[in-house]
Formats: sequence, C-alpha cells, structure tokens
Amino acid sequence: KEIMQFVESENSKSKVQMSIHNFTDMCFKKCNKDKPILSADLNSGEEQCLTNCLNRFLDTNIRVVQALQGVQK
Amino acid sequence: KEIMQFVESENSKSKVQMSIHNFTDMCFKKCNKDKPILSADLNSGEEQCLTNCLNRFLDTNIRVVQALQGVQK
Amino acid sequence: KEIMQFVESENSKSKVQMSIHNFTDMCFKKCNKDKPILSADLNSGEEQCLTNCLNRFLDTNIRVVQALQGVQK
Amino acid sequence: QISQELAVLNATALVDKITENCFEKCIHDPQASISPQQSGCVDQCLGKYLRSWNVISKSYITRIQQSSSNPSNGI
Amino acid sequence: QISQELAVLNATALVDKITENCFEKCIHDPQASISPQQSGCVDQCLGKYLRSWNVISKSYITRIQQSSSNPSNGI
Amino acid sequence: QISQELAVLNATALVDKITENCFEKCIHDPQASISPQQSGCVDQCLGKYLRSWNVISKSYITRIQQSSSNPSNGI
Repeated sequence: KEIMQFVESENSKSKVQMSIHNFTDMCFKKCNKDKPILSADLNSGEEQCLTNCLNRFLDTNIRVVQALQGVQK
Repeated sequence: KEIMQFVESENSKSKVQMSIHNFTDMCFKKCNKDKPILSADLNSGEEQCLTNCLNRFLDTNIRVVQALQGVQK
Repeated sequence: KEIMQFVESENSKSKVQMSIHNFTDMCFKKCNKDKPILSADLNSGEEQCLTNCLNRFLDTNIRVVQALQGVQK
Repeated sequence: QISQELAVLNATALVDKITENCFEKCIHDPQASISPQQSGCVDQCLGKYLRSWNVISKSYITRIQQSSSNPSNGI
Repeated sequence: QISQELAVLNATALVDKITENCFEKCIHDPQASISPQQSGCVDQCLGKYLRSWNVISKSYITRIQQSSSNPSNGI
Repeated sequence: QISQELAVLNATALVDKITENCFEKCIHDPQASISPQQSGCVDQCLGKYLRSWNVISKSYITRIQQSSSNPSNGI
C-alpha cells in the first residue's frame, strides 16, 4: 500500500513537471516573440509577462472546462 | 474472443478520434489564420474551408503514400 | 542474452531513426522558410543549409548540456 | 470501462486543443487579469472550435465510408 | 518481427512528416479539388523532402561516428 | 529508483526544450560553424530560459496551492 502511494505521488509529481515544461516553453515563446535575446537575466517586465501568461492560460483552461461541462448538461 | 474484438474496435475508435482532434486543430489554424475570431458560428465560407482543408489533406496523404510505394518498387 | 542484445540494438536504432525524422522535419522547415518549392532536387546551397542546420543544432545541444552540467556542480 | 476511459481521453484532448488554440487567438498580450473583450473572444473561439470539430468529424466519417466502399479512393 | 515493426513505424513517420510539410507548403487555400499546380508542388516537395532526409541521415551518422571516436565532440 | 528516472526524464525534457528554443532564437541562418555572436546568444538564451522555468514553476505551484484551498478557483 505504501508502494502504491509512492508510485502515485511520483506519478502526479511527473505530471506537474511535464506541465511546467510545456508552460515554460509556451510562455517563453510568447514573451520573447519578435524580440532578440539581449540578456540572460529577466527584467521585471519579462518576469511579469511570464506570470501573466501562465495565469491567463490557466484562466482560459478553466473557462473552457466550465463551458464544456455546461454543454454536457 | 469477443473481448479481443471489443478491444480492437475500441482501439480503432480511439485512433479515429485522435485523428479528428489533429485534423480539427490543423484546419482550425489554417482556416482562421491572420483573422480575428468574430463569432462563435461558422459562416458558409468557413465551413467550406474546413471541409476542403480535411479533404485536400487526405488527398495529399494518399499521393504521398502512392509515391512512396512507387519508390519502393 | 542474445535476445536482449538484439532488442537493445533495435531500440537504439529506433531512437536514431526518430531523431533523423525530427531533424529532417526541423531543417526542412528552416531551409525552405519563406521560399516556394520550385524543384524536387536539392541545389548545393540547399544541401549545405541542411548539413549546417543539423550540425549547428547538435552544437547547440552540446553547449546546453555542458552548461547545465556546470550549473549542477 | 475501456469505453469510459476513452471518453475521458477524448474530452481531455478536446479541452487541451481548445485551450491552446483560443489562448493563442485571444490573448496576445497577457495582463494581470483577463479583459471582458478577451473572455468574450475565448467564448466565441470555443464555440467556433466545437462547431469546427463537428464539421471535421462528419466529413472524415463520410470520407472513411466512401473509401471503404471504393478502396482506390484511399483512406 | 521487431525489425519489421520498426520498418513500418519508420515508414509511417516519414509519410506523416511529408504529408504535413507538403500540405503546409503547397496548399495554402484549400479548394474543392487539388489544382494541377498544387499536385505538381506536392510531387516536387515530396522529392525534396526525401532527398533532405537522405542528407540529414548521412550527416547524422557521420557525426555520431566522429563523436564516438572523439567523445569530447559530444553526441 | 523511480525518483531517479523521473529526475533524468525531467533533465532531458529541459535540455530538449532549451536546445529547440535557443537554436530557433539564435541561429536563423546556419553556417559552417557557430559564430561568437551566435554562441553568446545561446548562452544568454539558456540563462533566460532557466530563469523563466523558475518563475513558471513558482507561479504554478502557488496557483495549485491556492486552488486546492479554494476549489472554485479551478486547477
């Protein structure tokens, strides 16, 4: 039983990690679109863009899920 | 034996479903390229674009398969 | 034991094949960007572009791996 | 139970594709909150995507049926 | 039999990539049928893709062999 | 051992995404060798990507924790 719990927790850890990879990929592309890379640092505008990108993507996701649940009813 | 048939039919159903997801994704992108979303409806031009996109994609696929079979001979 | 070796060698062959598919896809896109397809042949400039694309991609990959190994230390 | 898992997989794929496409189409410049204009766009985009999915499904099934009655027509 | 499955997988991947790339390159505005110009483009695109696949295969194998004789050169 | 495999998978995904994004951003026109300018760009891009990954990780974990204490906020 403990092994099952361990496997399950590793499993969900892995899903979170893969989501983080996909979100970083998508938001890095969106926040650096049509801009050259000029520094290894993130300025405050870039950091804000990344956080907003992630949160607005998750908002969109929730809106889509709720709308589809509404359609189903 | 019936179980095998059931699994196989579910399997091919799942392949068709995944193909439909990929075709919708590709043709939605192609038919809405450089255009803003202005309505939840499809006008007749948009519906035609989607059907044409799917059928010309499948035509291309057949042409590629036939050409590669020709190369192999 | 021979079966294991066979499976392993097939496995790594399959990885190389999938890498070749991904590199061809990426470099075909890069070397034909914003250009129409005007011939089934590759001229010497196009062939050079493909080889350079592959080798500079692998250089980039090595640089990233080495930098991340440096970060870890 | 297999059919059920399939339905879940199918719904998940649909949610993921709609989210990705409508985020891309509607939210070019992500701000501290979604504007009413952006969320209106997401709703319209979602409707258009579902209708597109219906059109593609029907056309694809039709094409599969045609090609199975006339194999030279391919898949 | 494993080798055979591998060959099928390999051929399927090639067909999928060529179809996707050549549809994208040749058919910008899908109409009720493929025009002679578009199908000519698909044929040329298909030839160019196969030749590109050959160039990449050879260059990659060469690079792998170089790096296994000189490991500091990476993979 | 499962945790170890997970760490390897995670590192591999990170290397792949960085390579793909930084090759795309820094090497538009691949030449016979990487120029000093291009390799400088790759180094900066790599640093920026890692910092971006950190920002996204923190924001995502925060969001997951918020939504588990307030389920109406979604996932």
